[in-house]
Amino acid sequence: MGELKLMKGNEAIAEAAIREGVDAYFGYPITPQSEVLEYLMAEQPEKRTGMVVLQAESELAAINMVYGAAAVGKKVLTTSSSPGISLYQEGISYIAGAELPCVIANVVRGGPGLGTIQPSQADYFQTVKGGGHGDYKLFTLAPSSVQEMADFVSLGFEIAFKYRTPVMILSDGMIGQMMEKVELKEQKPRWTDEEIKKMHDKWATIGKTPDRERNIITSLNLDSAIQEKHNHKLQAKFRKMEAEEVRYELFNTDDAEYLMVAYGSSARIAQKSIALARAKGIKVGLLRPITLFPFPEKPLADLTPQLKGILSVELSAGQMIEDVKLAVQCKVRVEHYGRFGGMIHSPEEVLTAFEQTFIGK
Amino acid sequence: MGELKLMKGNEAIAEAAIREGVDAYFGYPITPQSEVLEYLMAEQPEKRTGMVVLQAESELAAINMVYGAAAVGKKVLTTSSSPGISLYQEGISYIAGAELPCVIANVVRGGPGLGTIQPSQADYFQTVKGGGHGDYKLFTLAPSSVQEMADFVSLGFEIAFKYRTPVMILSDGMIGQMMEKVELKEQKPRWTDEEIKKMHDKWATIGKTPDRERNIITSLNLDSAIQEKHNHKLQAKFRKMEAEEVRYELFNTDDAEYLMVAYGSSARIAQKSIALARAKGIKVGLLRPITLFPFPEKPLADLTPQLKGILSVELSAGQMIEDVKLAVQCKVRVEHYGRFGGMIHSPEEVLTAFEQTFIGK
Amino acid sequence: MKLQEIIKEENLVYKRTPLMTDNVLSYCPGCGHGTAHRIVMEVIEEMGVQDDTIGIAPVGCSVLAYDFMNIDMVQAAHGRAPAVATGIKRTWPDKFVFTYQGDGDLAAIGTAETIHACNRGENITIIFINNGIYGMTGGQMAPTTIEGMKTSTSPYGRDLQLMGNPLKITELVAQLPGTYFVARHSVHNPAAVRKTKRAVQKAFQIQKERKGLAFIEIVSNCNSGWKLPPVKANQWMVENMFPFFPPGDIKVDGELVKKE
Amino acid sequence: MKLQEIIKEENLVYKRTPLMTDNVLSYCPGCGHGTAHRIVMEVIEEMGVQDDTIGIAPVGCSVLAYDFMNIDMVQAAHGRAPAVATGIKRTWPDKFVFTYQGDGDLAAIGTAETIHACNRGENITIIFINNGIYGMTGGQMAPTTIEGMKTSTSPYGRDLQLMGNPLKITELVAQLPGTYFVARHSVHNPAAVRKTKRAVQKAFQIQKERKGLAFIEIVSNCNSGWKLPPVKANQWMVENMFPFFPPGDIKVDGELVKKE
Amino acid sequence: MTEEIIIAGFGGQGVLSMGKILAYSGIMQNQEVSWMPSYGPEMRGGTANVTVIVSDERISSPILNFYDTAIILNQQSMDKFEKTVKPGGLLLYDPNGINRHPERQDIKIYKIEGAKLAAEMGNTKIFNMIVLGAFLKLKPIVKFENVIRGLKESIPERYHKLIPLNEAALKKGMDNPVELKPGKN
Amino acid sequence: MTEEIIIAGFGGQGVLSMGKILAYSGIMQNQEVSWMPSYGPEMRGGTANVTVIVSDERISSPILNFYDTAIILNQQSMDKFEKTVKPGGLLLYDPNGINRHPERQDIKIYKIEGAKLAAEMGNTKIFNMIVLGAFLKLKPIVKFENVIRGLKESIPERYHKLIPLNEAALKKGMDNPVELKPGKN
Amino acid sequence: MAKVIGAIVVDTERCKGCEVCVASCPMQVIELSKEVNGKGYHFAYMAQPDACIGCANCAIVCPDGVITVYKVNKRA
Amino acid sequence: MAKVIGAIVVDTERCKGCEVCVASCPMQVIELSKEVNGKGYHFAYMAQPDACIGCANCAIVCPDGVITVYKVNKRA
Ligand SMILES: Cc1ncc(C[n+]2csc(CCOP(=O)(O)OP(=O)(O)O)c2C)c(N)n1
Ligand SMILES: Cc1ncc(C[n+]2csc(CCOP(=O)(O)OP(=O)(O)O)c2C)c(N)n1
Ligand code: SF4
Ligand code: SF4
Ligand code: SF4
Ligand code: SF4
Repeated sequence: MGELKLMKGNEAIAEAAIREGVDAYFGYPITPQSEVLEYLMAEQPEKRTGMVVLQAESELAAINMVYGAAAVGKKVLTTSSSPGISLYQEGISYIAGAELPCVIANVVRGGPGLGTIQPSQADYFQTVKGGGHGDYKLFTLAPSSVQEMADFVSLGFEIAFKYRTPVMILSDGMIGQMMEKVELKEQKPRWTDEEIKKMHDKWATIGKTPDRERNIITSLNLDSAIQEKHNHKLQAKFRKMEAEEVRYELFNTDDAEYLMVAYGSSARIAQKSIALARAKGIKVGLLRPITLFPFPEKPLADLTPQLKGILSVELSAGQMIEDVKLAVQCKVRVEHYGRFGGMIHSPEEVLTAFEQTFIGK
Repeated sequence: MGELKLMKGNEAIAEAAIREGVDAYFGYPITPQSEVLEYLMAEQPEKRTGMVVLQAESELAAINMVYGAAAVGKKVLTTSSSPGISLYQEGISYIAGAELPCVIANVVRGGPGLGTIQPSQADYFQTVKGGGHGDYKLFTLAPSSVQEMADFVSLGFEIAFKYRTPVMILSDGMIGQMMEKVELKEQKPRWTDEEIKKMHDKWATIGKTPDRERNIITSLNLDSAIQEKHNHKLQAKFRKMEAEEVRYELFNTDDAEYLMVAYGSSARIAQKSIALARAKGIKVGLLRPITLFPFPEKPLADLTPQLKGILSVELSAGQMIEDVKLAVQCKVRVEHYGRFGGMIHSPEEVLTAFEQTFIGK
Repeated sequence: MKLQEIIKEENLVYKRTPLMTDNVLSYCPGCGHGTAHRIVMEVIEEMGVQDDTIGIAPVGCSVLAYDFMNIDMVQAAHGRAPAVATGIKRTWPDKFVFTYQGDGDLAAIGTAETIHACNRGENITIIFINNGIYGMTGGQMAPTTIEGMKTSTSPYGRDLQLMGNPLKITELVAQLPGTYFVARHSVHNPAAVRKTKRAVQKAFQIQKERKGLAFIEIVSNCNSGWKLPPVKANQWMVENMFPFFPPGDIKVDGELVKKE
Repeated sequence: MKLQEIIKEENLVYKRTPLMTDNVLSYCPGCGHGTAHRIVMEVIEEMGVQDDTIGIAPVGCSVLAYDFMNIDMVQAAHGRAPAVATGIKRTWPDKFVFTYQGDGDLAAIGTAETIHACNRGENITIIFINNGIYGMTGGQMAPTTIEGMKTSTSPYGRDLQLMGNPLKITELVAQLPGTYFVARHSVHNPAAVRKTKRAVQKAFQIQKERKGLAFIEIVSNCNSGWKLPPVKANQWMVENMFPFFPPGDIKVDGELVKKE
Repeated sequence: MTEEIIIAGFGGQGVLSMGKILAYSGIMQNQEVSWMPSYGPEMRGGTANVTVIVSDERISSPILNFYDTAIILNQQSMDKFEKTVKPGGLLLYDPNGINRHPERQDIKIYKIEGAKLAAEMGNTKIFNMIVLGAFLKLKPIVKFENVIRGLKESIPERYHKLIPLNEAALKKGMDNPVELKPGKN
Repeated sequence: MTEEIIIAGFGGQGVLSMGKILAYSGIMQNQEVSWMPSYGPEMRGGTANVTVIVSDERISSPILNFYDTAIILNQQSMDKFEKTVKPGGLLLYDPNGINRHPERQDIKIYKIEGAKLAAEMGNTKIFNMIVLGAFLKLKPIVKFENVIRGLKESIPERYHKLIPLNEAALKKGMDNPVELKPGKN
Repeated sequence: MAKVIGAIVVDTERCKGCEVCVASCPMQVIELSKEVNGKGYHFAYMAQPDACIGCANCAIVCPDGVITVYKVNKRA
Repeated sequence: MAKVIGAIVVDTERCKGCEVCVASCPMQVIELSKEVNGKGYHFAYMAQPDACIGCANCAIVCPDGVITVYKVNKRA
């Protein structure tokens, strides 16, 4: 068993990044995620592993530094929160278009605009439908514990490099700010320049040696026919993710007559609601999507025959519910419940909403 | 009848803006919409109506200039294209959060990233699901002719001020670059400062006079309870738009057994496909959403009983299809067809795709 | 003479301007933001232009400036206040428009908007609070954090090699043809407050006369971020920040002040 | 002497460097971008560092620089090349990294990234092509468009009152402690080309010696945007742009060059 | 009546403005029109083409794969657009710079020596008006007077003195289209 | 075993670190823990609170409306959290600065004179350890030795010399909780 | 001979006890009170009321603007 | 006495006829051809081949890099 620590979600991302052998972090402070950069700076990762950590002058600079480091085959991480992530959108579209691997975490706060700094899940649409322009999909992992904040750094890079794609860790102020026990992995060595050359010389712009053609990182194709082809290639990747990378978790679904669907912080709360419901004899289960794109459509569809109703529980005015509806194809009634704008529903509130919606009191 | 002109869609927006009595335009060049700024500069609107036209140093500056001018009750317009619109996202979220009226046009090009400069409809998700952070909806008008490019400037401002909301005109390179006959409205006078004071003194930050409390334009509420309330207010507005502002057009639907759903440039192409199909005796009609948010859910649902299949025709890998599916609630099969990445499907291609999908050849 | 005899309306010599609201300032004890707010409001009151003034609050500790300044105010996205001000001033040229911004806001994320508004010579006033740190978010390094200074993101002191140089944005904007008056002051003692006020008066006068952009930097403490008691923080500021950010006029009447 | 006798391998004195690909340049006839490309590639060839050099192409006419420069290249979002370069250089410090940017890219939308990369003193080389216009998008006004100059968005000439002042970004970055060498040159005649090449050589040498950032502005024509034939465009440039953008060294060895 | 036309050639040949004048002429006689150019950097020194539709009814797609008429002014465009003429349609081309003449048997093919005639008239800029004239002779979809009115609308006031010259060019074009019989060219 | 605790007071009272030590103690004996603070600018000079859960099982919601134990250190928190203690639960508070004492009849109420005792011990910083000691006396959910181990984990090495003092404070706290009988305070 | 006599009034509930006024008073008039106000701050007060010359230095540096200043010109 | 003799080879298909070389040649060697190349450009050629001194001025200013220069040092 690895080292056990009590850590904030934000700190866990930072420590996990060092141990994952991440090469670079670029970011700009914003609540509720500034601890990532602060932790990294305090740890002096340039001494621990040689990792580069730089506070950028803005989110625009940060995401484009990420683009640069990713273009040269490095493992690069950035984190921000909602308004900052909006500023990342052009960059994310470029990274997706140019097929670069990187991991981005959004520690979501309430919006729109400057909003509040309290937890929220209102950036679901922005994340999974495409906050940037053009046809792309953002592979999205939704941690619901500090342990997953740490674990998804490694998983994120695995997927990012497997598909040469940006990966989003969609968290929120609750997961970022809470402390839990976290088991940390052993330190992985950072890739050496030679290893990077071996693995990524086919595409990374690490210097054109005589034995190969020059590499070009770009998302531009003035010829639309080529751009369409490129888009088809991207779409094929997204279909592959849908086929192979869906991740989710089930709780109490075996005998469930009702289902809650909730991710991240909301899944934690819903789980408690389910315990309260079960105590009352109500047979309700939980499906927790771990990947938001690709969304666990099939597992959800598979559960529908046994269900009388589904409650999509989100800290938003109702966003994921659309994907839930699309997945269950009208075979069961789907409703939404959630507080938003930085408010957090309690397990009791969720239960009450559930009962009012489906049991009728 | 107003003055008839042959104009590009981009020019039509610009000329319509002058005639609408728009107070200010801020923008940054980007193909395929730079003609808007160019036309305005050539027309010297500061002389024609006193309209302010400024080439900003960037899209970030432009959208925030818009925010400023909107905050003081002025009619303000901006236009850009996909990468630039991604850079607008933080600003749009602020404008929505602070409840400011303005009109934004996106003359979409193929993405993701730098992409191509050819027409595309791949920014549908970004526009209607929320490219920025937080729970907000962007009222979206989809012109399918140069005439509508002009008309939607006025309609856009009407809605923008009615709801104090940003309005998006979601166009593309085809509508922006093509010339058609356009009937221009009479010149409206710009609002005088006194008129603005009369109409908007309740909220606009035009100087705190002794007879009222100071006005504040902000999207910040550090207290989440207040922020949630504010979000409820916004949601109520969006629900009202859904109830009252849906716009769409039907072609050949009376006897239709099949339906194409297409907006903007794609609707023009689909209409031709339908003519070709009708010539072959196939009973297919077209529903053209004019508002994308609010999406014409009910009209679509109302049509479903008579239908055997729906083809969502979009210049994208398939985005609006999700809203079509949600609207028809599994009562009829819905499929997607579209070229993308800057490629444009021909009427014949659409017809072939339709036949292959639903007729089976 | 008894206190009651002195404390009478007719003997009043100083009182908080009514252009400051009654809301308790959200700033930490001893933070210069409050003083800077008051100076700006006093100038506006004295000029009698409160009905014609629109302020722009930034993102930063002073994001809530609109809770304290009793005038119409707009809260701008982080760094974009000069663009917001441009949007307002260009469409209501006869209003007084000022931005009030911190160093992170103005000199990091907002660099482009700052430089270009200054270069265009927008006829606005920029009040720039340089406290060498990001106060609002908990004390991270700012573009103006001086060498060796400890912050939560430079916990061992700013290392120029790793983190780059501090930025003298004020000297930079003074180089631009669009700025008409550029000065640096502070609010840590009465003399400094008086000088700052004169500068702010001048700045608004310039705006009135449509001469161009006036830019006032106010070097201030962030005692919470610096982890010093307020009075010590002011001392530290004088000893450590002033050598790098020397107070005084930098550009007057559109001309750079010659350094001898 | 017959031509055939002269045109022989052993008599070769000048030939396009193999670091330029065989692709036909997408630039308009007479556009300086091609010459500037070639100079950079010649320097890299002569230093023998093609295997260790990564170039960043901007958004602008030279967006396709990667089609012409036979080295590994990254195409950056509009204005963000210095940030992209920072991401690369910080993680591969022993590579040569340069950006190649137009005036819209570097001095308008990219102002913040330019200023901060320069201020941090990233050990990179910035090649800045100042043609006073946005070429790629069809000739709109740039931050460097001089007073009175006509562009598609200043069709009656740049009006400083309405549109703001042209920006001397090069003089500005020279003020920053992070820049080590800053110079302005051109490529309109053989002497200018030779000077520019020497400056580019120096810039890469500085990068090799890890002394800081080198910034070379190349004033160039955009004959299409200016609507002049190439040779006339170069003349116009000398007569009209040079007075405002005078060629020469601006900062050498980290010290501003004194103007007499 | 609906006439769907592609006009294709080099950037400098006045392709776009020819289309614009045609479209404006349609407006002058109360028809619906659309004008859809190719755009973007590929225009820089490269080819230019524009799809013009003139119709009595509301126009659906402004982008087409097949045309009633193709007006072709360089070889590249010939290669690209000969095949897009609808059976029974019209292909009009200027043989100057064409090295592979059209071969289709199921369409009408005419040539107009626009470049040559323009040179003869001493002004290469009116080339496009000669070609337009030839087209209008073959398909008089708009009245001559409306073309002149369209011309006036589409060019700035300060160039109106050139209208007589353009009128002459149109007429020159109307007099000179030459039909090519299948198999004989 | 699952214990759900809210600790609430002023920013400077060591609320967050008390919670952290408690959580670490749970980890030391292989339990699941969660620690969820209020955060943001309202902390600046204002109140601070933290929800700590220690459990043998995986913890679901780290945010709760009702608690097994409320540890309350100022009046605002009393107003806010007294009502959130589950029936039969525990309310522990420091009476210093409290002007309205708890009134519930259905819970156990104890007070601990943390501030006073800390002053007596000559170090106001150990205030929170005294309160923690009192809590652990009332609910020994973690073993004393694990609290000490938790303490070691949660404070930097250079402060380890202070552990004996903290240990003493914990013990002082354990000796001093005073039960309040309903109706008598 | 004219003797200036001044006095200040501190809005004690709004005072945050930052001591900036204390450091700025040329006559050492002001000290922080031993008691705290409702927010727990030791507020400023005139410890040496007689010494006050009504110069308003304290008031203009007070970040929270809680000091009001009065002054009488007393002719001997 | 040494006489320098030079010559240039223009890649006529790549030449865009911009005339920058023409303006840069100290010996007025170069002119634009009457014919056009495949792209329709009047390309550069040595109109006065004897005058060329092989200084490479033309080549280094040519934006398209289409000129190759040769030079012989002929000893009398
Ligand atoms: C786009 C965006 N990025 C980051 C933030 C987070 N943020 C809030 S305030 C601030 C910095 C404030 O520092 P400064 O401008 O120096 O003002 P101070 O608080 O010191 O007065 C930051 C980074 C934000 N709200 N929005
Ligand atoms: C975010 C964004 N905004 C705008 C554009 C459109 N755009 C492309 S190139 C360009 C300006 C190019 O001008 P410059 O940098 O001067 O280079 P030049 O073409 O003159 O060489 C602009 C505005 C874009 N691609 N992306
Ligand atoms: S448009 Fe201007 S900058 Fe671009 S290639 Fe042509 S001449 Fe060069
Ligand atoms: S300066 Fe103001 S807030 Fe500070 S101690 Fe004095 S009176 Fe109180
Ligand atoms: S008015 Fe002057 S003398 Fe009186 S307390 Fe204030 S600073 Fe001291
Ligand atoms: S090499 Fe020199 S002399 Fe010869 S053609 Fe070129 S420029 Fe003229």
